[in-house]
This record gives sequence, C-alpha cells and structure tokens, in this order.
Amino acid sequence: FLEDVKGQAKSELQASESRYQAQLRVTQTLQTELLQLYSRVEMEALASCSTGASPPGGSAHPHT
Amino acid sequence: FLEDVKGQAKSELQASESRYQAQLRVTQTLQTELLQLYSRVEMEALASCSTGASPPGGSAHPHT
Amino acid sequence: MADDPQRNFRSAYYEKVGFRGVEEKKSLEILLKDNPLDVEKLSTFSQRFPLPSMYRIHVWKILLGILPPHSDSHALVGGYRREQYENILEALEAMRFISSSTPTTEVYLRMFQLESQVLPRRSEIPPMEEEDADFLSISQAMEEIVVNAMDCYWLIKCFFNQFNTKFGDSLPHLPKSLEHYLSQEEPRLLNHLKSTGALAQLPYGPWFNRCFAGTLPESSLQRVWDKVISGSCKILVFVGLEILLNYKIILMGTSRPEAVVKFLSNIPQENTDAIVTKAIDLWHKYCGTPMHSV
Repeated sequence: FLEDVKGQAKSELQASESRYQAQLRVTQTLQTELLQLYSRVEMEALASCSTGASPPGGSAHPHT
Repeated sequence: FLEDVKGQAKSELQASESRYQAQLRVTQTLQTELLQLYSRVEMEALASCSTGASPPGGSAHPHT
Repeated sequence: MADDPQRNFRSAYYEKVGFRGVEEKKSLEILLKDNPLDVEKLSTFSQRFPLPSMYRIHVWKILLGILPPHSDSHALVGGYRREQYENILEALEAMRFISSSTPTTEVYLRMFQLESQVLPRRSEIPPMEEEDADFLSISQAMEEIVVNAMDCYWLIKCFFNQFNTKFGDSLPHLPKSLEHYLSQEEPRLLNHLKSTGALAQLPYGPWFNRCFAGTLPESSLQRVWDKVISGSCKILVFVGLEILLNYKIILMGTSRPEAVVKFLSNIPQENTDAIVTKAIDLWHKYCGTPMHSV
C-alpha cells in the first residue's frame, strides 16, 4: 500500500514536471522571438532616423 | 508513517507547481510584451511609409 | 544536567561573557537534525531565543516554507526554487525590463511583480506605490543580511507575502496597541506626545509596514525579524515602544511634532542592539514566553 502511495506521488510529480517543461519551451521560443523583434526595431530606428521618427521604445539604443 | 510520506510528497509537488505557475506567468507576460511590440512596429511602419523604408516584418498589415 | 557543577559553572561563565547562546545553539542543532523537521518547535525556539547567525538563513527558509520539513527533499525543492528564480530573471532581461545596471532591489521588485501578475507595462511604468516602497525597503535590508541573491529574493518574497497575509489585518491596530503599552510604561511621555499632536504622526509606516527596515541597522533588525518570521507581529509594538522610552528625554523636550517625526525617522544607530534586547524582554513580560519544550 505504501508503494502505491509513493507511486502515485511520483507520477503526480512527473506530470507537474512535464507541464513545466512544456511551458519552459514556450517561454524560450517567445524570448527568442522577442530578441529578434527588438533587433529589427533597432535597425528600423537607425534606418528611419533621418525622417525624424522617434525611435520605437525608450530602451532602444540607436547609437550602438 | 504513511502521513509522513504523503506530507513529503505534497510539499515536493507544491514546490514543483509553484515553479510551473511562475513559468505560466512568464509566458503570459512575454506574450503581452510581444503583442505590444508588434503593434508598435506596425504603427512605425505606417508612419514611415513615405520615406520608402520597407515595413518591418512580413506580418505587419499596413492596410488595417 | 542540573547536578553537573562544571557544566553549570561553564554556562554561568558564558552567560557573563556573552556566550549565553552556547546551550541554545546546541538545542537548535538537535532540532535541525530532526527529519522531518518540527516546524512548530523551530518557531517556538525562534520566539524564545535569538537565532545563531550561522543558522539564521536556514531556519528562516524553513519557517517561511522555502524549504520543506523533510530534509531529504531539500535538494530537489532547492533545485525547483533555483530554476524558478532563474527563469523569471531571464524573462525580465529578455523583455529589457531589467539590465545589468538595474539596482538589485528593483530587480527583486520586478520579479515579485511578475510573479504576482502586477508587472506594469514597460512603456508606462507608474509612479511607485507605497507598497512598492515597503517592498524595496525590506529588500534593501534583506540584501544586507543575505549574501546569495537567489536566497535573498526568495526570503524577501516569502517574508513580504507571509507578513501581509498573516498580519495584514492586525497592522492597523498596532498604533493603538503601542499607545496602550506606553500608558503602562510611561504615561507622562504618552501625555506629552498626545498633547503635542506627535502621537498621531509617529513613523508607523516604516515601523510596522516595513518591520523597521530602514530604521534599525541590520545587525539589530535581524533579531526582530526572527520574531516576526516565527509568528509575532506584536514584537514590532515593543520595539517602537522601546525606541520611545530610550529617547524619552529628547522627546519630552520637543514640542513640535515635525521635530519628533524627523528625529524618530532617523534614530542614532549606536545602541539599537540594547533597544531590541529590552524590547524582546518587554514583549516576553507582557505577552509571555512560549514554553513549548525545546
């Protein structure tokens, strides 16, 4: 019976673990996308500097 | 003794769930951020159309 | 033990020269060897005695539920805590919410906000709320006490959450409680503070909402936090009371409430250890010493 309880606990923990892993993959994908988008935004900002358009986002560094 | 095993399993599961929940919040936050950034990029694209700069990203819809 | 004269002599000697904690340290070590740990006994110990500094962080983590009672789960759970910490940090960096130049206390605040789903939009960060300022102040003090950044974040977060959940409803009553005990200990000072209008303006926010973070230096503060973390917010009343009693002469000689507030918001940092010791004694006198077996 004890083994039963332990086995159940283990499978619950595994389920939680795999939920977490799935979410972690989503997060990583989103972070990569964010990184790409930021660098594009910064390039745009550089390119459109002369038009007087304000750089998109306060944290973009148009000088780098 | 059985209660003890159960208690231990429960606290491990709670810690694992807390890690999962945090990851869920991370995903939500990243999604919101991405969404905002995309809409800003689109606005920028609209605004700078006249300068001849290409719209940033194929997913931008300048007509909407 | 009682009929061991040498041991008694040694204890008395330690007591005289300030090593009173030796016996206490031993009993704490026995408690910490339990598996599972008896969290209630650890709370009682912490209510009665100051925690030896080498065990303080570990005991706080157990009392705040950062580590579970079963010692053989500590590695697993500790790993979960580390991953949770790292993932949140990484996401905030990816969003450029924080950078390497962001002050760590602000990093902790943003992490906490993300976890509590109240992270503001990066483009429209609102002015600091009072609760955020409390969080930052507690973070700043915790940072002085805890070296490891991950431990520090978890302790701040759980301390802040536990304090507000457990004592949020009691906090508004603490000023009245302070008034009551002041009337017992020093009615003349109470009357003076009342008649000058200073009583209503005492720095209750920094004292009670921030648990004296920013008021007391960390070496004294951690002994107060031992009591708060192990389950008492009443101790805060007695620390406030002892501060008033300690500076009675200065306070009696001041009639302008602004001057009183200014002085109390920036008390001298020299004899705060004595103030805390007296506050704990007074707290035990009025509220009793927890007598569970230790």
